[in-house]
Amino acid sequence: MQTHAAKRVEIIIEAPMEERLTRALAKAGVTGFTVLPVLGGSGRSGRWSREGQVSRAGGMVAVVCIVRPERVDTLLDAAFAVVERHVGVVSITDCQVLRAERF
Amino acid sequence: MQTHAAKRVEIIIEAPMEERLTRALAKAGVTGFTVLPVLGGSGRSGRWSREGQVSRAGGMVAVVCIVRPERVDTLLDAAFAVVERHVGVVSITDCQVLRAERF
Amino acid sequence: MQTHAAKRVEIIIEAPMEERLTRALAKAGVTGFTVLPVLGGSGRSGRWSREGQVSRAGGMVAVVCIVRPERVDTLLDAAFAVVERHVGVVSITDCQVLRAERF
Amino acid sequence: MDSLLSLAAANVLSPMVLSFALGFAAALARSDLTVPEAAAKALSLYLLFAIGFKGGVSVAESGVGADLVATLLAGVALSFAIPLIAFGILRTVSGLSVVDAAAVAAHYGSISVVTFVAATSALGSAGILYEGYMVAVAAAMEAPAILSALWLVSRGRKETHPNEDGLLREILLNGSIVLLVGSFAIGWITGPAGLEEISSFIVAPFKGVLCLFLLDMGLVAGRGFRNASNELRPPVILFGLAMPLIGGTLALGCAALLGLSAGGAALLVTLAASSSYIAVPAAMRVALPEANPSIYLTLSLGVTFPFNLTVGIPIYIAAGGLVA
Amino acid sequence: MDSLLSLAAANVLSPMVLSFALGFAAALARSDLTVPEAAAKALSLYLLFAIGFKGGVSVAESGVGADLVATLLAGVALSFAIPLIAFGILRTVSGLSVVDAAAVAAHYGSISVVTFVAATSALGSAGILYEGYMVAVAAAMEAPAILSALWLVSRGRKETHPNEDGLLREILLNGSIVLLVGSFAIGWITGPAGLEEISSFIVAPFKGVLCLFLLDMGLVAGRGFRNASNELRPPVILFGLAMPLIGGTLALGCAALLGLSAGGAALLVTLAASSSYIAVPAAMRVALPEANPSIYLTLSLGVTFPFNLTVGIPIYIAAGGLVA
Amino acid sequence: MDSLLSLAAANVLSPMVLSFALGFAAALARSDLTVPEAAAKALSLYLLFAIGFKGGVSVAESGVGADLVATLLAGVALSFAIPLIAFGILRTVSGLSVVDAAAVAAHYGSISVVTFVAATSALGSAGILYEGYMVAVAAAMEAPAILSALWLVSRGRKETHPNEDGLLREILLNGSIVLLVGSFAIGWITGPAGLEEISSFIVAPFKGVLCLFLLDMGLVAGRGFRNASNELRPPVILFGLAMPLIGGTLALGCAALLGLSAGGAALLVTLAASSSYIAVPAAMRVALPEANPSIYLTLSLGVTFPFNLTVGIPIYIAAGGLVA
Ligand SMILES: Nc1ncnc2c1ncn2[C@@H]1O[C@H](COP(=O)(O)O)[C@@H](O)[C@H]1O
Ligand SMILES: Nc1ncnc2c1ncn2[C@@H]1O[C@H](COP(=O)(O)O)[C@@H](O)[C@H]1O
Ligand SMILES: Nc1ncnc2c1ncn2[C@@H]1O[C@H](COP(=O)(O)O)[C@@H](O)[C@H]1O
Ligand code: NA
Ligand code: NA
Ligand code: NA
Repeated sequence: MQTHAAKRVEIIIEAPMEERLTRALAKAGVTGFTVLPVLGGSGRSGRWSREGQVSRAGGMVAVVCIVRPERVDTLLDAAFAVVERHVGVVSITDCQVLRAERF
Repeated sequence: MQTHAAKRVEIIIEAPMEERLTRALAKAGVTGFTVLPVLGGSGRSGRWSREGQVSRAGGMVAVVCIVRPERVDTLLDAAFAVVERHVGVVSITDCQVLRAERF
Repeated sequence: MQTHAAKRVEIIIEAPMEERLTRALAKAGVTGFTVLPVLGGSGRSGRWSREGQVSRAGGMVAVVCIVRPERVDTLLDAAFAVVERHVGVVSITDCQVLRAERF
Repeated sequence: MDSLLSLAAANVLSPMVLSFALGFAAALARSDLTVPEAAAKALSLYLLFAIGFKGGVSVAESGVGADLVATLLAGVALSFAIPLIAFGILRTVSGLSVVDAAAVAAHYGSISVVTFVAATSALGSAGILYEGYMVAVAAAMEAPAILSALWLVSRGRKETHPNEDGLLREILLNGSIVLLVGSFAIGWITGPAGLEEISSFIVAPFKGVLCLFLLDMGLVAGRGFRNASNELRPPVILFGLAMPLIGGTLALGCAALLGLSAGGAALLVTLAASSSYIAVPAAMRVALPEANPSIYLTLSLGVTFPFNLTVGIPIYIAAGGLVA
Repeated sequence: MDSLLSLAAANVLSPMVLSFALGFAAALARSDLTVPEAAAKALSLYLLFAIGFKGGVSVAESGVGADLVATLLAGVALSFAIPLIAFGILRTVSGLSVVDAAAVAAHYGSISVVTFVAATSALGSAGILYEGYMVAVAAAMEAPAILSALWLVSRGRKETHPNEDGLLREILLNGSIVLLVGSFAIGWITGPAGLEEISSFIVAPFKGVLCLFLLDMGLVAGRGFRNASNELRPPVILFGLAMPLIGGTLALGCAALLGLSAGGAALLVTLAASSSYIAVPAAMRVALPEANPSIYLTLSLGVTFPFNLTVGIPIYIAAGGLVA
Repeated sequence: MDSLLSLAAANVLSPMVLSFALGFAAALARSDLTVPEAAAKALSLYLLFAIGFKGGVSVAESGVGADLVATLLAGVALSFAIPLIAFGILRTVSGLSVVDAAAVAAHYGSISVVTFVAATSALGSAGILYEGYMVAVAAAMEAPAILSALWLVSRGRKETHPNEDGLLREILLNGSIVLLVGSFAIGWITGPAGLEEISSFIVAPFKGVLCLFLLDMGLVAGRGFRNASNELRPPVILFGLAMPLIGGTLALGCAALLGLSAGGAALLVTLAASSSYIAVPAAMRVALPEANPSIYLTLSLGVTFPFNLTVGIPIYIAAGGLVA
């Protein structure tokens, strides 16, 4: 089956920032993404878990964007502006996609 | 540690289609996969979020399959037949696995 | 934007083992990871789904760790010791990260 | 007319409808107020269980005769017929494609359990009795409309088979039908003694639970309306306001022929006037994925549901009083 | 005999058992009816809290003496002993491996709180009193069986230590034990005054909540049974039906020696006869991952639980009446 | 003094506070007991809806005058002022950075609805009446403190604007404020007739639901405390115990000036003494991400909340009695 090179960007970010991140992505022309829930994790600011939270205050989400390779820098710039002062992790992987016209 | 090349296929698809997709995968001999929940997303058909949904009607799930490289085409054919008319995204990444005998 | 090579390790494991896995990771010096919920899946031990479960007994989670390439073997050794006797899948992908100093 | 107005006022100023309005307004104002999905689903299971159970108990008390069967058949016929009318209207006035028009039509032939529940609750407040088996009629009216819609689409092409991949079984065994029919059966079997055992769970707090559920419905409807209102052109919105009255009038005729009580007639009219937003959308995603969900969902949930909840129900109750 | 039959009929036709049956049937028919996981967990927290609290209040009312301690010890002894018997039987008749047999045995030595709750509810309907401290006995019987099973396995090899990685602590502090014991303590401390404050939450709606919870249990049990019934060979299924009666008989002897009331005896028998499907499976996944979960889960939840709920409880209540 | 002690004893030995203690202890013992997030959120929606609705009904009954407006303004002023005091104290004694001190200060100017609810429940048990509009005061006091804190930080630098990216709108329209104010309005509109319709949902089971919710709060507070207690140096912990009394004293003065009833005064003191752990932490993550959440969350939830729940509320009720 015919596939096309693309980039998969995964951004793990605090839930209260999700809205701002997706707004920034949209402004940068990235209109395709998927948001996954996160149960817990650990990083420089220590271990946390959904169970230790009252409501939304401290949860995180994972935002996955698949983009054409030439668009990845625009995306990273937009994401970085939001993530910069906040906890969170950004990773980029090479991938292949079906139906390239969608990206 | 000894690792082996494999492919990680990620299919983001509407929840009402999950059953059909996994049935098609099983028919194609793909019996290993994991289903992750999705909170929301955005694509050509606009922005959506679990919160804006009554019940299962519009949610999505992410199905992750790790397969030997030589099996990836069978998998994509099976998946594509289900995804074709539906919204959803398929991406394929190279990966390494432990315990190759499991795949 | 400046990126750095890293490895993304994804470990799908039974929920009752999560605590043991993250303890083992911490012992091996891996202090950054994110835990995602899993809805269901299929493998050699058959098909399962959250819906067919009473409480935590049989659920799974996905633990994602992003590490510098040179740390991946330590990580895999630690993870493997926990996963060995248990059902579960480990996959490793090459990726790029922003802010290398965090890993 | 006076009684219609006072009925309408009592309805609109009830905690239930105001809770819906609160949710709708909060969503329009883009508040982050949300009811967790699991909680909303649990509330709906509660409502289905309670309404089914109480219906079954009242059938156990009053016995059952030919009228039940006749009303069931009338309901099924309405559910088959309404999509054909709706489709005709939509193709004439709205400019929607065949597939979109059929998908919308399916929603109006099917029913909304929550609208039904709100109507029973308004009847209860007004002290009007109704046949317990109307719950079973509600269950019977969920699915037929889907078949009509699929038939409307398949006339034009070969590929879609109503029974594609077990869709029919899925529709008939969808969770809300099974729970409604099942709890109806349990209520019927255990009767008033069973009701007494669990009435402080399913009767006393019922209206309060309904408030919280309608708060969530308001949030969802408001969000849908905010996101997709620009996809709904005026003729489509008008359809969403007029179709309930058309379907309801048809049902009123049936109710008169069947000789239903005032409350029973009001409920049959409500069922015909209400439109689905759970079972049918899910079926459409599988069977007619080309249909645009923001059209049918927003119309059903953001236009027709609020219309029925506020203005419709008092009208249907008044109408029921006319034919009984 | 007559009273056993009428007891059985009242039990089987109660809304609780019928709700379970509805769930079981819906799952077998592959309906998509589901109770969200979070809702099911919340219902179980409610049931544990309510049953523990009420137990504590009744101990506050009646005082506490040597009988509590003696019954606790008897419960612990039963929980330790039953897995040994179960293991012997399974190894003789079933052909299961040592590890699978030990894992199954652990489930039957431990208990099912929901079966216990259903039995108290049946006793309530029949107007039979029981010792409030039986809740504490239930909590005490959850864990010992796990140790027996681990010992059975470790006889044959070196590597598994019961206390591997804090497993023992995990078992003793598992959520349901802590909540049951904790709410028992709260009920004991606050007594009837405390109960009065919250009785319209934990007493009045109790049976109704139990219905919804059993609906979910039926769904889960039915799904497990559908998926894994082919892994259960006839001797294993037979074991799942006979073992409750064997464990129950043992407990009946203890109850007679302890001089429990009719209700208390029925509950001790129920505890011995019931099998775990929450705490023990989780412990098995950690300690005996080689054991096949579809065997022990399906047997416990798909065979023994329905058996106890429908046929077992009336028998255990009748038996309790014999020794008191 | 005697009555303070008996008030304190009645409070500490209530099922509500004991449930919190159970959760706290279970978390410290590292039990895996948890309340699912969706269930906890649903419980909090219930509590907000019920408390708002009842407040609105009591305003409908008693009418409304200048005192409501005056008390609202006093509440807003307290919420603006308390962070300034708290910030001053923290910078003097604690060694926290400007950003951390401001973030902590914001929490103490804002309020905890659950502490408020627990206080109304204790007033109810003691038979002390209070002004229904205190619920509206609670809602009005949530947000101003956040602005004070942002101002404290922005004095020192240029970049943070209170209205960055719609933060202000987000704060004012946050879910709990909207639900509290909205259900207050619904209660006001529907009045006693509306309350009667849903009182077996929002009145009767209220305290029981509060128990389960406080169980979860105990779990969360205990987990936070266990994980982060080493980040809290003694002066910071002391601040968490003293600040409620300082804020409360300020409020007591206001209550005397306003001429509130004993119950109303107790509630205004409770509001001033309580600290936020939902709305403010979320706002801080967005506006002051450099502030360390384990400091402000643990202090508010692990120190001040338990202090208020056990020792504080009886003191505030006694104090309210002094000025009325
Ligand atoms: N190396 C990593 N791999 C995966 N997730 C990470 C990693 N580091 C941090 N995270 C996630 O990002 C969150 C915040 O990280 P930090 O800013 O380092 O405290 C953590 O709680 C994890 O969920
Ligand atoms: N480029 C993308 N990257 C990640 N997820 C996407 C992308 N495009 C679409 N999706 C997901 O697929 C869903 C449907 O997309 P679409 O069919 O384009 O409306 C969206 O709601 C997203 O969850
Ligand atoms: N090839 C695979 N790709 C993705 N997930 C898998 C795969 N194999 C197994 N899994 C996951 O691991 C779980 C246990 O697998 P197993 O040990 O093979 O029964 C399954 O239920 C899936 O969630
Ligand atoms: Na209809
Ligand atoms: Na047992
Ligand atoms: Na305060």
